[in-house]
Amino acid sequence: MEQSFTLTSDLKNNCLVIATSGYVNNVGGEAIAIEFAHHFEKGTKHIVINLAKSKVVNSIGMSFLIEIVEQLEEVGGKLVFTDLDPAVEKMLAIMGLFKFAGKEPTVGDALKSFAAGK
Amino acid sequence: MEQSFTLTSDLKNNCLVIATSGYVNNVGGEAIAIEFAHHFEKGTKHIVINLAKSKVVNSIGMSFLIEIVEQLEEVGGKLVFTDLDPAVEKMLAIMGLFKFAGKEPTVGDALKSFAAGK
Amino acid sequence: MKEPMKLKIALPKIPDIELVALEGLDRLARYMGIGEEKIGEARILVTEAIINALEHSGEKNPVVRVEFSMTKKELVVLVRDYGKGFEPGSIEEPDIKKKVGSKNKRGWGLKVMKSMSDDFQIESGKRGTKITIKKLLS
Amino acid sequence: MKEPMKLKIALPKIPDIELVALEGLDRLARYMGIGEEKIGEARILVTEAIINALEHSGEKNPVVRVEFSMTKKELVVLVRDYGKGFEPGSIEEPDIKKKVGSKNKRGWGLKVMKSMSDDFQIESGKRGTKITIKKLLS
Ligand SMILES: Nc1ncnc2c1ncn2[C@@H]1O[C@H](COP(=O)(O)OP(=O)(O)O)[C@@H](O)[C@H]1O
Ligand SMILES: Nc1ncnc2c1ncn2[C@@H]1O[C@H](COP(=O)(O)OP(=O)(O)O)[C@@H](O)[C@H]1O
Repeated sequence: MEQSFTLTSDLKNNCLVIATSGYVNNVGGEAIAIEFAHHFEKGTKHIVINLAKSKVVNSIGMSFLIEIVEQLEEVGGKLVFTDLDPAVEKMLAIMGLFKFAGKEPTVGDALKSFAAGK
Repeated sequence: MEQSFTLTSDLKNNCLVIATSGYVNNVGGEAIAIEFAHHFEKGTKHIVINLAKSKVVNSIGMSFLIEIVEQLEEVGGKLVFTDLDPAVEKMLAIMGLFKFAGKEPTVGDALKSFAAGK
Repeated sequence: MKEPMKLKIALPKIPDIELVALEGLDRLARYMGIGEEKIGEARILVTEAIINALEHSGEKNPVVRVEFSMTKKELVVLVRDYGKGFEPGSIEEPDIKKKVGSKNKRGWGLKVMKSMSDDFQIESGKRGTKITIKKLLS
Repeated sequence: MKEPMKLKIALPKIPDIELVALEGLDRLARYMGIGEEKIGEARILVTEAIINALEHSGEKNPVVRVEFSMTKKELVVLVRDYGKGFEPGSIEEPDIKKKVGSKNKRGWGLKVMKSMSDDFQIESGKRGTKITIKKLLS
């Protein structure tokens, strides 16, 4: 069986790094949004979402990420996706998410881009 | 996707320990028999098959294990299964394999039973 | 190998049941030697069609029928529900700029299916909805 | 929850395609809260019925239909092929003592299905074979 959704979250240089595993459905998307909100309240403005271990996502799950960019817009924060499966990347592009969020090959690259103030 | 069949094999105190992962179908069963034959030719008489990571098996795959007990019978060797999923254990019992092969909870237990000359 | 390989499934509404269809899709695609990226896009198309059918059919115990027909060149996916149907022309195109700041963030499935497929047809009426998706694989 | 949950699949003959049915079985069973050991036995029953149908139907491009019908108490599995059929009474019971030392080590599927299920029926004829397996789940 495709494993169920799980996530791990880490704070690195004031940046929240969420790594998912398994199917990002509505439940998974909401779990990401809740984890984000928790840190956002405490002032975190930079977030990386590593989707390396999520080869399957759906548009309901992804729509929860719009909540995140919306909140970040208000405070001048930023979301960066990393380790995107090409098909998932295409889906996010179709949704227009890259108008509000960045993408980088790896978490390391994303952290560097934040450090460089990009 | 259920992962495809793989196996690892180790020699511990003259005992061949094969650990499988994934579906033991005809291809998997044959792979076990070939790995066994390879060591049997060189004189190995004790073998442990650890099925911890194989929750799905079929009767064609299992029938290859009869070849192994047959060869071991001729030289007074022994096969011991470990880490059996209860349903797989029931299947082996239905086939009567435990008339020719042993079972132990873990590889450690199996190695101990060989050391004790059981 | 000219004859398409077929696989059909009728799914009940339980969480993540669409993954059963994806398992079938993956096995067909690997057998046919389809590249990972095309499989990935096909997975998304199939997922979106099935979750729509299960969610929007309006039935208490919906059944969704999925048919895959695959050659090395092309995948055709049919997804049918027996629900209340809808008027595709009346559905507004989602726009991320409007979604940011508005309450309903959803509404991406049809757009994703249209954009990612090579052909996308909806037949919908009082007796349900049939989605036909074509995806070139080579 | 009294109505059984149903899932149907029509499978082509490609390696390990039975795992698609097992994915469906697993999702149904987890949703219904069935215990791991019962799921494990059901998995074996379903696997054996499907591989027989795909292998022995004698057709070039066989299609095997699988239907699950599950309540918390019971699973009923139907597996149908449209092949040449067989005479169950003419199949000899396998015996491990005879298998050791003889060339053909196979022939365990029917015995396993009979022993592990709570009811096992074969209807077979010129137009194919239908296997009905019942398995109590609680
Ligand atoms: N199979 C269907 N049956 C009935 N209505 C549907 C179906 N598929 C889509 N719709 C309608 O089209 C709308 C847009 O669908 P979609 O773009 O997938 O986004 P979402 O499902 O997130 O609303 C749905 O909200 C629903 O009203
Ligand atoms: N669906 C089927 N169609 C035709 N023949 C079958 C079918 N299922 C079983 N048989 C016959 O019964 C025999 C025994 O089957 P089984 O006990 O599953 O062992 P095996 O498949 O290893 O031979 C098969 O060899 C085949 O001749």
